[in-house]
Amino acid sequence: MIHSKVVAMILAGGQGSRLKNLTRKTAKPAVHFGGKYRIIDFTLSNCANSGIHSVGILTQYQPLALNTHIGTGVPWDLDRRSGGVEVLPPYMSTEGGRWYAGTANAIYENIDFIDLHDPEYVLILSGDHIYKMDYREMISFHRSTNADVTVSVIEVPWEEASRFGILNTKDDDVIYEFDEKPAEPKNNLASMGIYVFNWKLLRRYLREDHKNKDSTHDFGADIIPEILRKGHRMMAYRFRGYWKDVGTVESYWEAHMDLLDPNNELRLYDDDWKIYTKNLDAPPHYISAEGHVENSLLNEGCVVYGTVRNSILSTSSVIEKGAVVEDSIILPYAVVGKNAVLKKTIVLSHHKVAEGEALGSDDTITFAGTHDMGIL
Amino acid sequence: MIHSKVVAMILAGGQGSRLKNLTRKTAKPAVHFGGKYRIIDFTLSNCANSGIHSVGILTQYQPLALNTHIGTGVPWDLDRRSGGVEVLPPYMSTEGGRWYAGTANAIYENIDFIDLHDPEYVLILSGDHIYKMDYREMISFHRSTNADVTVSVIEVPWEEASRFGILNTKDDDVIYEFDEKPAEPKNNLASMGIYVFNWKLLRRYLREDHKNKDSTHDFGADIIPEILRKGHRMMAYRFRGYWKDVGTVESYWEAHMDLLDPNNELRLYDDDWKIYTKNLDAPPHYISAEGHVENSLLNEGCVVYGTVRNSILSTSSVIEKGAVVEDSIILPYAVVGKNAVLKKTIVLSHHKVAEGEALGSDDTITFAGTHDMGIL
Amino acid sequence: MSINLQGIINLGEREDYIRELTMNRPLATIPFAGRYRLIDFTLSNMVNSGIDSISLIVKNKFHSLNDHIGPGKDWDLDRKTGGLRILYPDMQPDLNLISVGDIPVVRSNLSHFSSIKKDYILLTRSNYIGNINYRPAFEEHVKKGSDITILTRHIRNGRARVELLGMDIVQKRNNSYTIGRNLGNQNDFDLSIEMFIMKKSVFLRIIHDAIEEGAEAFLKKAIISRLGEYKVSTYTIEDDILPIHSIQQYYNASLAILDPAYAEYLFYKHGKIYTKAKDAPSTLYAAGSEVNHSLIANGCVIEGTVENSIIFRDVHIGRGAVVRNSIVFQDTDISTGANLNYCIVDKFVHVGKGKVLMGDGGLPYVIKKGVSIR
Amino acid sequence: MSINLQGIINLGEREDYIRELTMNRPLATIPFAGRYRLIDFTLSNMVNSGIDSISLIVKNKFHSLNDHIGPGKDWDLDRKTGGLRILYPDMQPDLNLISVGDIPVVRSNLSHFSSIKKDYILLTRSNYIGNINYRPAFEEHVKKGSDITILTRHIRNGRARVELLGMDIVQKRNNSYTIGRNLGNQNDFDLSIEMFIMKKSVFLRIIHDAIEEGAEAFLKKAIISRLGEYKVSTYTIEDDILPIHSIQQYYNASLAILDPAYAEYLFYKHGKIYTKAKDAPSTLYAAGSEVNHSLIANGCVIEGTVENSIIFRDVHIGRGAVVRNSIVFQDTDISTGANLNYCIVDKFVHVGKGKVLMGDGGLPYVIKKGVSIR
Repeated sequence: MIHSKVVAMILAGGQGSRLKNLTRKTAKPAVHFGGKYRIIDFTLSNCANSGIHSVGILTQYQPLALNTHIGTGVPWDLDRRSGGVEVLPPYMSTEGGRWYAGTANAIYENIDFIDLHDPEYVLILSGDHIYKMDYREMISFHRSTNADVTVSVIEVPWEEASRFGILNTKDDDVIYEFDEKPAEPKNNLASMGIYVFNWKLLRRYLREDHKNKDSTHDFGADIIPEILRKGHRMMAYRFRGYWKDVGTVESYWEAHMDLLDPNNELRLYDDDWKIYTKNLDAPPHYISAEGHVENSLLNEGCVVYGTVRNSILSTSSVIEKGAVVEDSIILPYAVVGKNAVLKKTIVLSHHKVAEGEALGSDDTITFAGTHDMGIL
Repeated sequence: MIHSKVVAMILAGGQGSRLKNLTRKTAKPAVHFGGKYRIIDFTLSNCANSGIHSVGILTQYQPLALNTHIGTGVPWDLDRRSGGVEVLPPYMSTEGGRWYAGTANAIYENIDFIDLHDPEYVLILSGDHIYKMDYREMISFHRSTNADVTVSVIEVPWEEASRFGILNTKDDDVIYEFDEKPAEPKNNLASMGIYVFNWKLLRRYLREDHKNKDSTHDFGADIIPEILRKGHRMMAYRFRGYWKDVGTVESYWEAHMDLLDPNNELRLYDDDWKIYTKNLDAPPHYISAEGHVENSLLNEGCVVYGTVRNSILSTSSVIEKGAVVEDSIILPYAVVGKNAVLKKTIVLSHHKVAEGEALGSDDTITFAGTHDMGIL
Repeated sequence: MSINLQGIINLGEREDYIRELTMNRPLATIPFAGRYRLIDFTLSNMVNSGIDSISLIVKNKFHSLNDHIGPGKDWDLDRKTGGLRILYPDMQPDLNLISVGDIPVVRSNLSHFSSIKKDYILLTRSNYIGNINYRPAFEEHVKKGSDITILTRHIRNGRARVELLGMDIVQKRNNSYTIGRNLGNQNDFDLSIEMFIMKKSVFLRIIHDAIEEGAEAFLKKAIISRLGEYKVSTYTIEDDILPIHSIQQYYNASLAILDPAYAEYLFYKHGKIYTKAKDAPSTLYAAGSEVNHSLIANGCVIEGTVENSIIFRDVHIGRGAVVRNSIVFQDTDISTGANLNYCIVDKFVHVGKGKVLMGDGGLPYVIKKGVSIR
Repeated sequence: MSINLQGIINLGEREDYIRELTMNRPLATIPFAGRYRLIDFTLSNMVNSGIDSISLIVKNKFHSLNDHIGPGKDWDLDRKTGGLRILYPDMQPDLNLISVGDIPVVRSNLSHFSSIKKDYILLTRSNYIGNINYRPAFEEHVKKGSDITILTRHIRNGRARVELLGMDIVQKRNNSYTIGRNLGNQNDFDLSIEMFIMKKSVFLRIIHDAIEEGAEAFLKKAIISRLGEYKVSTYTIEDDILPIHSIQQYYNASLAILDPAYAEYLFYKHGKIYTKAKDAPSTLYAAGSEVNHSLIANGCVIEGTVENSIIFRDVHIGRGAVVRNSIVFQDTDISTGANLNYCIVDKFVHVGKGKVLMGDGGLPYVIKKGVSIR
């Protein structure tokens, strides 16, 4: 009920080199995902659906595709007179130019931007996760528990806990310790890299961290431990639902296969929490008389003359006559030539798989195409 | 009549240190001008009024005020689905990060952006000049003279020509030589830093220039001479009208005084070529019973209890009782306290001149305030 | 973050009070305070209170409204979901008739009202001037669990105030509220400012009942006559609010803005007032001009004398011209030596050289849009 | 850079041809081709031809149009100057009447037409489907210095084509053009596609003359009856254009899109066709689904069989259901085992389990919006 101003800052600066060919010419958040989206659409749509209208995107790596995708923010209703979505690259000041040195440094360099909105809370988000989350609930939780900082966590299987940043909590979900990839985890609550901070507090710690020459200027490694050390109240907010970091080619491919499960927890057909993206103005897709499609997702502008099984076809991709596509991801405007056979292959956007080419196998994920320009 | 795609690229990267206190925390194009504008509004409005809907702004220095000012581009009707206005900062690629090294380098780094629009012509503009110009006429001239490059020129008094970049022309306005600040000028046609290039040609020269280790990557110093050397057809387009580079405090102040001449050539009251700017949503200005204003410009939100002569009051500035303001420029949200006396003074935005303070003299331009944050 | 409250601005009410200024425009777009239209205040108050979804019930004279509002960008209401939605009357293809009152417009748009995503609605009109924060009233409404909250202003010593005659007053009898007309018999009373906060479900039931029963032509009447059926509260707005029900009230409210304290309240208190951007340049005060106690918009050229007046955008006051106690709308030209006192000059008027026009404080002289006095 | 041509789309024409689909919507917003409305083609063609200022003359049923177009962002027409302007009829406050024809709407908006900044206008309707570049016709119009250019399609062997009966044909007699009705007597003729390019001055004179003389109720008639007074040319459009004047033409034009070559022309030739973004997710083809020779929009879940059909957004085709030779509008549910042939199913329809609905290619069976067949 009470009006509180929240600014969301999306960390979208990483190169994401573990996504290999997908990110060679494109920032990770702008990588195509799920047939019609880009990875950042999930975070941006979460902001829009949560009623958060002031969003900064921190980026410094190959931003053209990201900029072109976001435009003025219309798809997310974030083309606002004040606030709205703004891409925040590094800049020069009288002291010279500085690239962002870490996640906390990227926020530090944009303190003026945040101050402009005079928010009570700042929500720190990551631009490369696939999930649906109502941030309002997390902020309500933060407020009702009188927290200084709230970290969103997800329960992971105990045997996998040592791969994550683990938050050790007391019974009432008060965090007392942050454990980065612990060899012997004391808890199975993994940080999702989503934080709510009281802005005044964060502002102070960012300034101190900036002066600290030993710091790597990272939220997980520096800011959170320091705030804990000083004894501030930090709460763990338990998230339940689908959440996936698509930072590797394997997890990227798995997340796509998850979408083929009609009962998948991401529930993309839910009209109450739509995922918005740039409209590419393509007509409905067409399946010819000889085309055959099963257990697959198709999108606008696709044309199918061949056979598609257990695959995702992105906007305006074409499967020519006699081609067989299985367990694969075809990115926008790609073409699979006549009689080509694909298995567990990611075809990069605008790439053309030659007539009769056979690619991929059950064992490993194959790329068709060397790099994705990301721009349509 | 013929549809031709033009992309305008506005060079707005300079720090503009000769504007002293005005640009300490603000990029030069975002400096307040003329009571309600910022310097770049003139160039942006020229684009909008010329029907050019794809505009890139190249900037790398303190861009927050500029970004906040431009927003999604609504004031200039440049909030477009495709095209519109986009701020283009430097970015990192797989080869690492690079700041813009010169005007030509800034365009080189954004070749992908320009290619996205697939233009026939690229219009290179400067973000720090005060003038009104219909670029359509220059492009028509470029086309009808079959030029490869057209440079907009203005006739300057012969005695001042050695302060400018001079273009030496044959009788038919074909340029055969570029002379930067010639000691003994052969001509009085000064370059306005406005160029029309056939994009394919410019693209080639930018790529060559990028490889050239001896180049400073500057349009005037490198690209233009090189294109001339190779014998391409370069035309001089003669501009007639008000044009002022406001790159120094003196010229900035003079340009303001020019506005007080009701017959000044800039003709801001001309409804057919409006200069657009961000709307600050202030009410009309108020002059109290004891206030007195003469030969001055006032703007929305101003409140005048004192005396104003021969001055420009910017949006929401306040002149308190007994204060006397003469030959001065008061920037937005500044306050001149009771009984203060100003002469030939620039009061920076949000600055408060203390009660009874006396500032300035006829001889020199005085600043009130150390730096302008530029943000409102 | 946005508020769970849908704004509904009803422009379908009777508006025959200010005929002089409403020939070609609805009440909602009467120019006010140098650069605004009346509706800007209601729209901006809603937006500043966090309301991001607003329905506008209109009945006629759409053009002026469309011109002013356009896609709604100036109020940040050009949204994909929510934003501003204009509800027109339906013209039956065969009948081509619409009937008296605003209920037919409501009926034509029933599906819109049913599809409102918010749980509460705020129903207002466009002719009350103030800088109002609706949040406290809304929070109180929710806290009390009321069906309907009537927003009021408390009036003291109102018996003597002629301008309040005929306006709506709220009274409580036998534990239930009524809204009737002020006949000047009471001294202390609660004035209804024709603003209601309701549960959406209650609003929907009232409009369905009203349409089915067919007894009322106007939405306000439909609500008033059903107050007894619901849990009703009142909420007293403390902010200053000026009703515009007559040309006299319009004139007085306009001149009230010349009080800097009132202007500070009206233009800034809970947020700014937004209006259509016109991109007018600075106003030029020529040497020899003399302006006192006046509000002047941008884009003017002032060469003469202006006193105790409101001057809209792009007005020219010629050398030696004198404008006193007057309101001059945009794009008007007052020529050299003309003399105006107690006038309201509509848009695009030309007052010729040396012309003298004198109204009276009690009955300002209105010069209609586009008139040329040579 | 923009073109010196104002688009005017007249939705005020008679539209009683397709009653089944126009109960609650104008002809302009009939769904077409899986995700579009008819008007999307005219709007997109104009935008792709460089026209950035468009007026829409509407007479009734505003709601559907407002819903679809909103602030015009999807066509990049949400502009400060120019952009899309909807021209409503004026409802006189006292009379509350509007009369027959579109001329009264034109009259209510005379000031808008006078204020058009372009020197030429393109007048069209919304019910011709094609991907049209208006530039060559416009350039020819300017080059020839014509007052009026009638855009036409040349028809060969037209005598046998029943669907062209009653449509407008252009003939030249004694050096002047006439437009009349096709009675099927001619074999080779020029069909008027109800698109005219005119000098703005000529357009203004025609509408002023028509209003002053009061002889015509419709704008098109006003132009046709004055052709003799002006310098008239014709221009033959070479692009394929399908008129939608009857439910039969609608059905045939829809199925024509299943030809990939035609679809390539219609959706891409001179630019894309824009429509309201609906943010529908991918369409899911379940194991066991069988879809052939069909156009399917996003957001569907297909578990059954679809052949030779057009399926709009957010449709569910249940397991074992069969849809053949049909057009299914958005948000419709075809339950398990249902069987449809030669049907046009409007929005929000529910076809229950095992239901069989059979129309005919010559007379498709139309199931109205919101109907539930249990």
